[in-house]
Amino acid sequence: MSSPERWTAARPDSPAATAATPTAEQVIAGLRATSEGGADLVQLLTPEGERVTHPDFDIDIEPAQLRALYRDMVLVRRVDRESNALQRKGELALWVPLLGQEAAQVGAGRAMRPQDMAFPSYREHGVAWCRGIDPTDLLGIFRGTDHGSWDPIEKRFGLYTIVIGNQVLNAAGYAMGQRFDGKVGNSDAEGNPAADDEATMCFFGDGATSQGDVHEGFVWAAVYDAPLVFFCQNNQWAISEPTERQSRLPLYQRARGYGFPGVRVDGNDVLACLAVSRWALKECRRGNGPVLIEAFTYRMDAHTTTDDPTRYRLSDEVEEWKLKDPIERVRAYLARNGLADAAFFEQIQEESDQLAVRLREFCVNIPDPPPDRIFANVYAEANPVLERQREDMLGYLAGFGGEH
Amino acid sequence: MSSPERWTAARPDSPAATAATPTAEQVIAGLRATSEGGADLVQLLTPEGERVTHPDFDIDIEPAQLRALYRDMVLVRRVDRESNALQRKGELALWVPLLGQEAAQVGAGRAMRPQDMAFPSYREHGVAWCRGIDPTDLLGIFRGTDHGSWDPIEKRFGLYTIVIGNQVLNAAGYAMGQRFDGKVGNSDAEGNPAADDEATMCFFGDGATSQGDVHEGFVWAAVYDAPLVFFCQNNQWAISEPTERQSRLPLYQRARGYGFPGVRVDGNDVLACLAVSRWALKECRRGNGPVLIEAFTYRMDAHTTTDDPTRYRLSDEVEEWKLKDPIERVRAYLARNGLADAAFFEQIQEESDQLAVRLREFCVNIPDPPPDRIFANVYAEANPVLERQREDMLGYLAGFGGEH
Amino acid sequence: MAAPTLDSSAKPQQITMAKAINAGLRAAMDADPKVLVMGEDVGKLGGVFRITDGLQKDFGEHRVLDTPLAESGIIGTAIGLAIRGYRPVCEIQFDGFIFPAFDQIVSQLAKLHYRSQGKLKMPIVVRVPFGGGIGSVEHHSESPESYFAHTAGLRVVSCSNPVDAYWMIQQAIDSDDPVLFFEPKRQYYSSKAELDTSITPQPLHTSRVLRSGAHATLASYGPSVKVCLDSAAAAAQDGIDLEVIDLRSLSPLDLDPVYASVRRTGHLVLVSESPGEASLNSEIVSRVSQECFYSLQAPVLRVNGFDTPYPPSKLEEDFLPDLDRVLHTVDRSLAW
Amino acid sequence: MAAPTLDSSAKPQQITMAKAINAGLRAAMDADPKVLVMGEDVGKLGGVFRITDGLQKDFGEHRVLDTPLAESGIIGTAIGLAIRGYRPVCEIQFDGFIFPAFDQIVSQLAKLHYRSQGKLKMPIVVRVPFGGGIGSVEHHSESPESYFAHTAGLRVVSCSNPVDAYWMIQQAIDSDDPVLFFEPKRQYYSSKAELDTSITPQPLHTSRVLRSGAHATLASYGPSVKVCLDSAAAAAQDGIDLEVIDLRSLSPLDLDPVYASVRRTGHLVLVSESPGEASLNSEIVSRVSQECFYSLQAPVLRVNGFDTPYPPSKLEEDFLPDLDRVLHTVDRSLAW
Ligand SMILES: Cc1ncc(C[n+]2csc(CCOP(=O)(O)OP(=O)(O)O)c2C)c(N)n1
Ligand SMILES: Cc1ncc(C[n+]2csc(CCOP(=O)(O)OP(=O)(O)O)c2C)c(N)n1
Ligand SMILES: [Mg+2]
Ligand SMILES: [Mg+2]
Repeated sequence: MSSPERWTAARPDSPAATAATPTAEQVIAGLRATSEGGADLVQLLTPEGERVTHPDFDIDIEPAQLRALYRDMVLVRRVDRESNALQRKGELALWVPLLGQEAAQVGAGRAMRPQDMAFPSYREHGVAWCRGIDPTDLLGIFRGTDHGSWDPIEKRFGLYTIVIGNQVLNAAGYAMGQRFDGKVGNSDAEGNPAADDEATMCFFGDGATSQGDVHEGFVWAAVYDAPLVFFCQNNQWAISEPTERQSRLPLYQRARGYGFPGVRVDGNDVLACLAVSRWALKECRRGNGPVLIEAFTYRMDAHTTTDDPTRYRLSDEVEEWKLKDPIERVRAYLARNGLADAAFFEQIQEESDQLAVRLREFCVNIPDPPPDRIFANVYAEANPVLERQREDMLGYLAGFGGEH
Repeated sequence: MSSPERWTAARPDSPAATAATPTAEQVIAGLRATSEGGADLVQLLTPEGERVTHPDFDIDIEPAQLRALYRDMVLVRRVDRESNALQRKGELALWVPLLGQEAAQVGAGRAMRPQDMAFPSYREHGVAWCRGIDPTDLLGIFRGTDHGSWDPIEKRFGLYTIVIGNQVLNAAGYAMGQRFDGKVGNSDAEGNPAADDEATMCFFGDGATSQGDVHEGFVWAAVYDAPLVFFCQNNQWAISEPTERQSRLPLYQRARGYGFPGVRVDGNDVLACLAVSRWALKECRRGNGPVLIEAFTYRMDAHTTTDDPTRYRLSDEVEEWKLKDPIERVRAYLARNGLADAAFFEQIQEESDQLAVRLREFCVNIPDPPPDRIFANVYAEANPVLERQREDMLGYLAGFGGEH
Repeated sequence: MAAPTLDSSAKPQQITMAKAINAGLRAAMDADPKVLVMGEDVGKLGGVFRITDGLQKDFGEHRVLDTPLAESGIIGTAIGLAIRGYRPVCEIQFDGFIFPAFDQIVSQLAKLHYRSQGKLKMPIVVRVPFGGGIGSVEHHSESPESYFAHTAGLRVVSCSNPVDAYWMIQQAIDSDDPVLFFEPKRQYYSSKAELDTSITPQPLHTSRVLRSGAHATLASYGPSVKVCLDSAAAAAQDGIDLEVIDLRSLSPLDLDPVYASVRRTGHLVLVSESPGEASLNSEIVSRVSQECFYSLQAPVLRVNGFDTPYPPSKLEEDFLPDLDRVLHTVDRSLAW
Repeated sequence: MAAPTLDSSAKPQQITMAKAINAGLRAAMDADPKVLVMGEDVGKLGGVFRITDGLQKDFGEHRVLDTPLAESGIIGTAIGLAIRGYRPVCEIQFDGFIFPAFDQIVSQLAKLHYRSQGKLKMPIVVRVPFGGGIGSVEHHSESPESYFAHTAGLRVVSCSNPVDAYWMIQQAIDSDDPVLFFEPKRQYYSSKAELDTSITPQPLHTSRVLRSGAHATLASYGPSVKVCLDSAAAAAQDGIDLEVIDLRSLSPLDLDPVYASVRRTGHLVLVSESPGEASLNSEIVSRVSQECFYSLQAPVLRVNGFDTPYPPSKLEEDFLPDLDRVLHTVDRSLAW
């Protein structure tokens, strides 16, 4: 693991390679070895499905809870694969796969309380699932019938945000509001937050960390002690660019320049993601926010359905990551320890098949929006300019006798 | 001094106040005590004018060199005070005082080699001086006759940049170009850079660190190993906002999240500023850039001549900083150690009086630019739309018989 | 609309535009605890123009926020606060510093209501001191309003006098849509007006005929309105009778009074400090040229800043539309 | 102008717009080692549209830079590289992602030549795939060109066909001014044209009459040019003879051919996907209304995208100007 502490107290006489830039070993031990999270990686369930302990972040979990997490991941993956297939069939214009990131998203999503708020990027189908968004509600964006359909306030899940980094500032503002509303730091004597204390989680990728808005979000949240968990899914790639195009250091270490904690968690380990996210959210509710979590994971599929990853990465890499599948390790653990039987797995399989059918049917039956939806909700209050354009358009279309 | 290392390896069970937010003591020892730079502050000459040593950043300096630095600071201060007075007399529309920041700017400026490049903000009159910009060349901006008059390429000193943070990215790009041009890392066996190796220095304030562009500049410079010294003058205030509005941690620690060195230097100690800047520039020339320097200093005067600092800070604070005057400590050291005699100080005084006269005379005689200067150099190549507007305007003005 | 709290007596008072906006903000903050003021130096300092003077003292640090120095952050967090139910009023210190926030304004602020199909309201006011004539350095005298008028999803207004300023800022804060609020900074302290807080103000998105006239129409907004009024006064002495319209709302435009006027006068001159190319004035020309195609006796003429960056301030007198240029253009129109 | 390197034989070849821009970039990079290509995914991937395909392989990582993911950073560092003597060609991945760079573009890129009184040249090209009709998600189909046409100090052009694309990109790179280069993304692969690299191209900042006609004039740029040509072809079948002008240069505009045309036809319809409010089309209406005041037999009419955010893609057919709307508007003009 690289040791950037030394770079703070720089030594003018130390040889070049160690004074300021990482040594070759540091680089190898650090970023470039994309399949290894390094010594600081928090892990509770190994890729082989073995439960390991962690001095700081261990949690107790009931078998039923673990099965529920397993179910979440399987269903989320099924939603993802089915939607990907729907794109291939031409039913969706685009799909953004989350394949491989199920544990990161379900771990984070299930750590949240109902009153917590989430601000997603565009790949957070798993978080959406945990927030109670029906998967069918995701389809409109990718079929081109809407830009987002759920109620962000009711679901406490913001709309998908495509402009990289924008949502991080929006999340910081929302979390500031939680604090202004007195929903933070009402802990009891043991330091346990009150039942209605709140926190916010904000999701973004490794590439996003370069954006000015993400930095400003860090600054704001730190300065206003906002109850905000920055949840960075480092899936190793920003489209075709590997993480070292964005940073010299592991991304969780970015936090140290702002004065709040940064933790790297095995993003393919749902238990670890849950544990670290729970801790981080609790810290935030107690008034100790913000916190940065880097979930070290992998984008197993293309960036989107229009991407061609064979142009920029080797299939070896993908194969290596397949061995760390987030679902398989839980299945292995459940099965090996007799915490789930064949019937359970079968039932999940069936549930997932039904979900796929429902998704498919819903998708092909989404009606096209009426043309004047173009003008709906541009403003909250009446706007005569638009009203006139709307009338002109409807009049014009009427001239075609509805045939346009 | 706060100890943010602990925040990287956060402990879920540690009590709230230490796990994630600085303790009260940390805060006191850190940012809030604006007059103390903390344990990490690099200092070679105390406010009392005593030479102290530093294990990492000491330098040997000839008396003549020190006298030259003294002269620089006195003359720069005189330019500043005279220009401030010219504004009071109505000869300048505005002035941006550097009072108190002479050591930071002269130390940094004199560390640069001729071929190095500098990108200033708007308060860098002392750096301008070191780059060979005649102080009269600064006046046009503040008299309203131009937006900048020197040749940035010839002087290797960019134009003043008013939009906070913008120049940091421009500097990063320039420094990338230095590396692309092979002007970096041509060190000999002892690690000494080649005579024509280059580096860039970029100047910005404490407030600027919050801007997205400054972050992106950090990212770019780190990722492209750019030979760039980020020179942040923390003068404790961004207009009316103290540094804790921008950051929880001392600003030099921001670097640790990016993987390059960050050093806090006594910005009122010209020797320390020279030493640390020299080291940083050398690191950059050797290919170990970028480097962040935080010069811990104080804005002794108003933000600009239109500002009223009595609304937001106590005169006690200013009085305290007066004891740390960057010029006085050098004078004391020179005098006490017999390195300069009365004649020397008198001569500098006289030179400074002459400079003030020259500045004044130049200022009041700056001709107003001709009206069609409005159209000059909007584009490098001909533009018929503007050409026509220019002709129309000249024709229109001619209609007044030059009386307009 | 918040009950005005400027003075307990209902008697009209002389008030500067700076004070009027301050009073309007105060009234809005009094009326609704969700109204926040945020920006650089808006707290203790009261803003570099003192528009927020005393607000932090009276409403506390949680309602008047001195923010970190980053405009994208100001707008971006204001959006989050709005989602949380707040009604932030953001101050951008000077016109030229709104651009770091452009992405948040265009991609989020303007689009979130649309994206959410009306589920997310964006009751955010972005106050921008704008325009030139204050002898300042670069980036401090710009007129960026056309960028925002071109942006669907935003509302854009500009006040030209203290009374409007007082009411319009409150109306803007009351609006559930994002409003870019352009304040003619060189008039903050230069003119006083009598404020009668007992009247009912006209709706925000309406223009107003300030002076009626028969020979030609001048239409303008913000700092140029005064130039137009002065021009009309001067023209009157030469027997030329100019109608003056204060557009007030730049998006949506309320051009019916302009059409009505042009149908009578046949001549229209538009005045604005902004560069003319692809600007608000271009839009007004387009619409009037169409709506009044048969009434126009001359093309609609524009008096704009030139299509250059804002020049050094010694040149701004030649850059900015002034009485002479306006009257010269009126003459051209009348002689067409 | 760089010697074309597309093919050693001078024989005209069929070429897509994507390939044409790639070839133009290649020619410029061959001709001048100071030309750099930079942006997100422009290296190994060749850009999401493959416009820079193969360039990194052939010119190396120092000339084709996969940058960190931040647009302000792309433009901001390109400016620094330009000060250092480079000629960066920046790719913005999609139209909607140019806004994070807006501040660097407006406050630095557009102003540095002016600020430095000509001492700093800004030979930077910002390539922007723009426009709709590709069935994509939000922010991927916008037409932000008017923001830049409104900005003094920038040049703005748009190509409408492969041959122009090939020449114009090289001319833009040759320019010592910053050029915003708008590429109609939905045409990257949809149409081929014959490229004869031996001709001398017409100057960059000139418009071109693509089809002459007597009854009315259509003027357009970028993706809408094809719509206009198709409309003219359809109208011809009804005996209506439309002139079609490709503006090519959006700033500065070259309107003389438009004036000449309108003086003959008396009717002008402008077509653009961009929202119309305070847009480039508004500017063109303004100028033509003035220059051709006595020739216009109807007001200049505009066919624009509506003044809304870009809608979900299932609605884009109704949002975008198409043949029917253009001809409908021509009819309105002719019947005025
Ligand atoms: C401001 C902006 N620039 C460019 C893009 C195009 N784009 C979409 S996703 C993406 C890569 C994002 O990478 P990362 O942040 O790692 O998230 P991931 O897609 O890997 O989940 C890019 C460049 C965008 N959406 N927004
Ligand atoms: C983008 C932008 N926002 C706001 C301003 C107005 N402004 C000028 S200086 C300043 C404070 C800068 O503080 P700091 O970075 O600490 O530098 P200092 O002035 O103390 O040298 C502000 C807010 C600006 N110039 N640019
Ligand atoms: Mg990624
Ligand atoms: Mg400062």
